[in-house]
Amino acid sequence: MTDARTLPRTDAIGGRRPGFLARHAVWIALALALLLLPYLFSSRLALSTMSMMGTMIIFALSYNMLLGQTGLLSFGHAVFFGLGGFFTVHVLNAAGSGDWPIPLPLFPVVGGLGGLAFGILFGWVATKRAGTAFAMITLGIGELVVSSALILRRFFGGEEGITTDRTDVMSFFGYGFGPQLQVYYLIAAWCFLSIAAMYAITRTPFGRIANAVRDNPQRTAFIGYDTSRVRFIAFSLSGLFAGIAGGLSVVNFEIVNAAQMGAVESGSVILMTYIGGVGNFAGPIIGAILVTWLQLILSDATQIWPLYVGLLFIGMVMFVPGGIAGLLAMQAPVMAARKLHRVVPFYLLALAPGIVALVGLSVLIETSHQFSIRASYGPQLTLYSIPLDATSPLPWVAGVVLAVAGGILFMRAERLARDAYHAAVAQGGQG
Amino acid sequence: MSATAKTPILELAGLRKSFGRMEIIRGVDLAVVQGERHAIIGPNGAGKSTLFHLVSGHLRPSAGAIRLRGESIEGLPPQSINRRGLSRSFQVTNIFPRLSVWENVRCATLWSLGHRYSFWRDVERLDDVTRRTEEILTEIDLIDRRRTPAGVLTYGEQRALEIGLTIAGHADVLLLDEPTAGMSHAETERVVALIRKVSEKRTLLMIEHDMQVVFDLADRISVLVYGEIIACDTPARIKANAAVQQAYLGTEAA
Amino acid sequence: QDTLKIGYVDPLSGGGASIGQIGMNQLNFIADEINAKGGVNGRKVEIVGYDNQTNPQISLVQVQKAIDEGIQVIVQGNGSSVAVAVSDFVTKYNDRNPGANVVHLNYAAIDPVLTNEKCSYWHFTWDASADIKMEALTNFIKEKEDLKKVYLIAQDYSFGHAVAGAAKRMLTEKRPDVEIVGEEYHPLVKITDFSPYVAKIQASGADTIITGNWGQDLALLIKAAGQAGLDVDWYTFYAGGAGAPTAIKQAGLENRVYQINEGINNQGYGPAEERAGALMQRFSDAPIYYPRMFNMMDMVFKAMVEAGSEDPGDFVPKLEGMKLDSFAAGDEGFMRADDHQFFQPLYISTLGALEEGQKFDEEHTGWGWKMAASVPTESTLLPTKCDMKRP
Amino acid sequence: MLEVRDLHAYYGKSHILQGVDLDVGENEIVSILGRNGVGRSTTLKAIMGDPEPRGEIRFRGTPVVGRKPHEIAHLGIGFVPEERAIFPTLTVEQNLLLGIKGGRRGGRWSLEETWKLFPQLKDRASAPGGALSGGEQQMLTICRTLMGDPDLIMIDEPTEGLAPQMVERIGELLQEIARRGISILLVEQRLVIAMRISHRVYVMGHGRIVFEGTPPELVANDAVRREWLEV
Amino acid sequence: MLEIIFVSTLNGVLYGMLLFLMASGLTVIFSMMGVLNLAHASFYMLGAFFGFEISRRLGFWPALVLAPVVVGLIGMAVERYGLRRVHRHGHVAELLFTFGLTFVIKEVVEMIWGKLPVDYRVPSGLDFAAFTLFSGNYPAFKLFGLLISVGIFIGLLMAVRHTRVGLIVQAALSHPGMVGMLGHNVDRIFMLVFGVGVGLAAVAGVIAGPILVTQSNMAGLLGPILFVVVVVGGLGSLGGALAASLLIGLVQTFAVAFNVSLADLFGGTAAGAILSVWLADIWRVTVAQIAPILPYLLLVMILIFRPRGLMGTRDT
Ligand SMILES: Nc1ncnc2c1ncn2[C@@H]1O[C@H](COP(=O)(O)OP(=O)(O)OP(=O)(O)O)[C@@H](O)[C@H]1O
Ligand SMILES: Nc1ncnc2c1ncn2[C@@H]1O[C@H](COP(=O)(O)OP(=O)(O)OP(=O)(O)O)[C@@H](O)[C@H]1O
Ligand SMILES: CC(C)C[C@H](N)C(=O)O
Ligand SMILES: [Mg+2]
Ligand SMILES: [Mg+2]
Repeated sequence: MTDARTLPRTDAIGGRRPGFLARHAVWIALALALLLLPYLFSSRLALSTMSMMGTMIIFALSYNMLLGQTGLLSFGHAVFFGLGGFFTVHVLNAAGSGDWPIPLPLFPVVGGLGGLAFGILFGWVATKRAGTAFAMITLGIGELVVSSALILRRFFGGEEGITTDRTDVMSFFGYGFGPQLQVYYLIAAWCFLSIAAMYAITRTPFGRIANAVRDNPQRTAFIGYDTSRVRFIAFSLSGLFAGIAGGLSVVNFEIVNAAQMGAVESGSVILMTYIGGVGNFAGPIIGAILVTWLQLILSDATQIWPLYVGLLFIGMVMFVPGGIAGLLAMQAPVMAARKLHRVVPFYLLALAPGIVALVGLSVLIETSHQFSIRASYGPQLTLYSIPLDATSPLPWVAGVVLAVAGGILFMRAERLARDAYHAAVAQGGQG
Repeated sequence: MSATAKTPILELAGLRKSFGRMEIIRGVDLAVVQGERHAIIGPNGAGKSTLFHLVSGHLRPSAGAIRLRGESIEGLPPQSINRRGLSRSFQVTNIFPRLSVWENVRCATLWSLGHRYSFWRDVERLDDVTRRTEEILTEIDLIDRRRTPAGVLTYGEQRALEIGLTIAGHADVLLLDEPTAGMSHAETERVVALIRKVSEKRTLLMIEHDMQVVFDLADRISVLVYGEIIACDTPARIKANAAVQQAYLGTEAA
Repeated sequence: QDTLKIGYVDPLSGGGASIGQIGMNQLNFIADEINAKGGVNGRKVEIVGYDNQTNPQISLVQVQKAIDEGIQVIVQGNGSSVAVAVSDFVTKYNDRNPGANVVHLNYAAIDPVLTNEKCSYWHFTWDASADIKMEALTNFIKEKEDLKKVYLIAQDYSFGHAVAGAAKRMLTEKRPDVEIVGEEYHPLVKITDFSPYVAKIQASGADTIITGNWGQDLALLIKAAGQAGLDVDWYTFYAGGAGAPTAIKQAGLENRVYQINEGINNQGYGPAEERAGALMQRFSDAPIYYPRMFNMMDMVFKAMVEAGSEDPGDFVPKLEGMKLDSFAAGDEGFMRADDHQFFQPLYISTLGALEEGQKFDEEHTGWGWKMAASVPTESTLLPTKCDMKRP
Repeated sequence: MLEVRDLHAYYGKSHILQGVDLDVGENEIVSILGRNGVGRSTTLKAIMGDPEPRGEIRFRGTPVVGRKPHEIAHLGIGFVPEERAIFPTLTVEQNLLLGIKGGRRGGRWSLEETWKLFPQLKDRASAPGGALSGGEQQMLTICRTLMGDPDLIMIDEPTEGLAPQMVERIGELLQEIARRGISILLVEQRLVIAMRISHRVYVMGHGRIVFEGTPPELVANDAVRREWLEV
Repeated sequence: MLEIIFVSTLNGVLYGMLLFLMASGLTVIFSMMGVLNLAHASFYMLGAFFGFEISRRLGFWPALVLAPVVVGLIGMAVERYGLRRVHRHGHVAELLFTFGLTFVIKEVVEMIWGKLPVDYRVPSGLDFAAFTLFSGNYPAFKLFGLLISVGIFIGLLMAVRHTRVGLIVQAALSHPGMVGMLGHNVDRIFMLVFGVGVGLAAVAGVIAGPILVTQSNMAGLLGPILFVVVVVGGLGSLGGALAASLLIGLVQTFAVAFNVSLADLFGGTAAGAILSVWLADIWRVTVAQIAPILPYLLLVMILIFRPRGLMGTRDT
């Protein structure tokens, strides 16, 4: 009976599974972080931002159950997020007016059940097929649901959606959930639970078989599994968690409308997941945090924020296809070899000109923006707290110089960093 | 051999398969006896792999019956057939390239150990699975490579893993499609030993072009030509069969 | 001294951006005007744009952000769906955070619920509600003898239903002889080809179309009608911008498209022309699309000065009942305290080739709006169902 | 005709070829032998430009390193990969037609001749390539490359998965190819065939050439055979 | 009734052919390169704006030729310096790339031409009613568009049937490396295909621009429906794309023509009384109102019951 305990266990990726303590350390750290964050960032803006991030983390992770774990590219995942929201909002309204004894923290369950129910319904249709056909069915279902939502105005509330008042329901140990801080903790608790649950699922027989289906569905059938059943379960479960996220979003915003089920929302969850990295459980978490933050600040920083979003998309897929988590995971062997000090200086060396190039690019973009769309506001603009004049050659020249020089230096440095990385890994491998 | 060993475990009767107007399998009758090692040989394009596809549920037969332990299985999906204890390997390596070797084998053991689609149990804590996986990996000699993603194994190792996946699920009927193709002599010998080991107490049906392997391993040999079995006999008699020589063996074995 | 920040929460990207941007331009122009005069109570005014992508939920995020950045005055207009959500949010926010006092200034969302069932102490609107506009429009139509068959086409959302509903109600009351030959709801900003709708209108034998459509939904509709040679009169709320004038000109619908609003550029009122001229010099491709925005900001600044404070808690009471000589022609309007609806003279105009002395053309078409009728403030008064909760 | 000097190649960071030297003369059949995984296939692929080779490769004096695969093919080198790379959605005939470079016809090989060589393929001419049996795919992939009329053809494990009598046919085919003035660089597992038809053989071990000579010389060299070929 | 049928058929065909014009390029790219070009509608928009700009300076006819060429060149550059690099990271990556491109193109268009619609008109030579049917005019320009669509359909069909490019690209989908080793310059062919594909989108833009509005958000409206056309038609099948375009054009046009709702069908009956309560939301919804969702319904149905699409040869 020694074998099961003593044998080094393996992960899907083949890395060593962390020990018992280390594994729990991560969860304790996560819980502590969630608890303490409001003390670190206590402004109202920070609280609402973090509340949104929590919601989006669940949403992105639920998406990765499909894309990353089971290899299913869905274009309609927001449908479950939105439907979860609608179910929550209706029950919330009914509970509020009918004095049902349900406290607010339980309402995301309603969203989850709604997401699950429709996950089962649509999953039954969509998961009969895989690959491009699956992607297209989800696209069709997404558009179908959104357009129908605008017609079924009693349930979906038309363009304006359905609003609610979260403070109307029974209070929870004296908490009324008026203040954002209380809402934050509610979301944080659900976020923690959902992350834990979704992580646990990756480590179950089902989770592993989902990976197998992603890698080679045909072969999976020959080891006894019904691939469309596996896809179906994955789809339903991811509907469940997306629904929970949707329910939390309702608790947070007290409104839900058809647009939340739409293509933009579905696109944004793909973006989060991909930027974070689909190959890694933590990827979507990173992606959700980053993209939510960008969505919030970008539109304030510049009016042409969609251009930056577009460039971000393009840049990520071209240069960091593994996502941020992929980039971080690449450092694991270096860390294991204790060679981090060999590579970090090179990373910094590459980072500096990289930032310069980005600054140059943004100067060019903003100057052309001022010059064209904002021409009627005069040629003056302030960038990085430096006043510039779009009609003078200075910002143009500076932009080009920074972008080109930064770009070239970056590429040089990047090559050096790459070599340093390989050297470190190779040495680590020998040592 | 016990009395029960004589009963056919896998029976094909009047099996036919056409693609469009082209009939590839033209009425195959075959009875594989429990516990035997049965080889199928035949020219390229004779329909050997197609026959495996039919039996394993990858393709549906156009006509005819397939019986596994007396129950008819034709037209069932692959997973159902697999769950009844018939497992196969592929001529073109067919593994899970991004999963580790360990994970490849573990996935293949799950169903037979009754874990199915469970999403509430920690797979690491399933001791029966861990034990079985380790057993298989030791058997196919890949235990030291268990953390490697299967996609970067060498060709020979991948072929071994292919066999590992096939035997992991406790199936008692194994179908192996050209298990030694593309291997050097040394490796072929190792694989033959492996097959000999894993097919003990099991029934083996195998396609193979390497005559040395076939004559080495098989209890009986069927010769498939143009979708029909032209001979089915012991190795020695097959070797001597003029029709077989003409249709298949050519000079090499002669 | 720090600036007085005003949050502008409207679409600055996406499908609604074309009209959202016009509002942004106008608001900035007004801010520059007041800053040139030394600001409000000595504070400079700064407009901060928040892009809501015409989405109610994103709007709330943006309003929240604005509030967190210390903004107490939110300007919003595009889309009743957004306005209802914002007004609701602001009201709730003020309830939950005593002393917060955020006010929602609405310059364009005219679903009547905003000043009736869903009215709020913290919401003010300067655009005449759909009911008011339709009341005036039907009074005008009432006199048209040759009008026999009316077709109603509307965007399928609350505002569109409000417009079509009011039209139906008021027409049957005022002109029982008129037949409503069609009532069509189409999805909001999703239709690219209106030809099937036009064919249907054609088949119905209608001689008049009444529509509240705005943005591309109006431009595309008129364009398709022009291509099919649809021969009808148009009564609209929003033919003043976003490509509609261009489409009208292309379709050759001279003087057949009526628009009701609170003022046009060619009204010959000196102060307005002066301000409009200055504005259009700066923003050459956009006309004054929202004359009411001038009314709104003039009144708000006035209220702030009167209250001696820029905190809505102080100046909101001053706004209630405030009178103003309205921007377009200098006639008096007032803010009704009961429902926070601004009442002002309305004008019905048509688009056609510019005549002698008319300065302003629309979208470089060479055509401009000409007065067809004016409706004095008194005759725009409608009762309200508002039961306002006051803090 | 083909000179390879100090050829290195990498897959990611693993150094697979560590200085390979070999030559193929006009009208010559040359084989590379060796155990599984020593880098024989990689040698052929590196000559074709993927993985990117380092070192020196000349074909009829023209440097090859740094060129793209399609340019190398146009120099007159044909390649038959071990994994066959049949285009599964195209028909057998379309697969063959794609072998012709840039629409230029009239080389040494034509469709008719292919059909004659392998009547079995003709029967399947309009079947999708993906549906062929393992052996049929092997025939198709060789013929496809021949359609491009190469002067040197590099063939990787042509007899893998072939029935015995088919193996014989392939052996004859290779000799027939050579008769038409085409040089052959062969990687083959079945020593018997390789030894019978080759003019010269190389033995490879761990990314290097460890033996060069004629077949009889290899037969005579027990040490090499035991250490590098395990026979 | 007869009038409605006639007119709807005509409108449906006209709209369908316009759809086909836009979808043809997408079909070419999708089927040949396996790239789901989400930015296709953006290139269509570029076509419209270039068409507008060039016809303002040189006239409509030069624009009809030049705009697609310019857009095609832009497309080739995008392929060469962007998509090609992304290709090896798989389809999701490609998709996100083209998704990002839609933002970039839109913003750049807004920088140059602004957010308001531009005054792009039907060329005066074609600005007349070709014929009048039941008091409705049929503009010559729309018929001209129809003609171009038919021309492109035939042209593409010939090109696919009689060139090797189609074969090479298809082959490269499964084994790109091998195609190269057989002596074909896959990179260049992919670049060409992408250029031609988006060039076709631009043709559609030049023609649709004056009929619809030429505005920076015109791309967003059309994107999804084009995918529906391509998938419903069957991947890679031009004939299928044509059939699907016509089908969707007709379905949508006819749906708009009917004002029937459940209330009209069952109203007044006993069952109706119950239904009107249970189905309150959809009780009064007319067929016309659901017209926009019909294509998606069709898409889902087709994929479930006939995954190959109308005329496709392989499963999606
Ligand atoms: N899906 C299909 N469509 C059309 N023909 C097919 C299909 N599958 C197989 N075939 C044809 O059926 C014949 C038998 O193929 P099969 O793969 O069974 O041969 P095999 O005996 O395994 O040969 P090998 O030893 O070469 O692998 C071949 O001629 C092949 O082309
Ligand atoms: N794409 C690849 N990525 C990483 N490593 C590879 C790749 N292809 C081959 N290798 C490794 O390179 C080494 C040499 O492979 P190669 O295919 O050249 O061997 P070979 O001599 O042809 O053997 P075989 O008989 O198995 O075909 C092997 O160890 C193999 O694992
Ligand atoms: C901007 C306006 C056209 C909005 C419209 N009046 C509405 O209430 O929705
Ligand atoms: Mg076979
Ligand atoms: Mg090899």
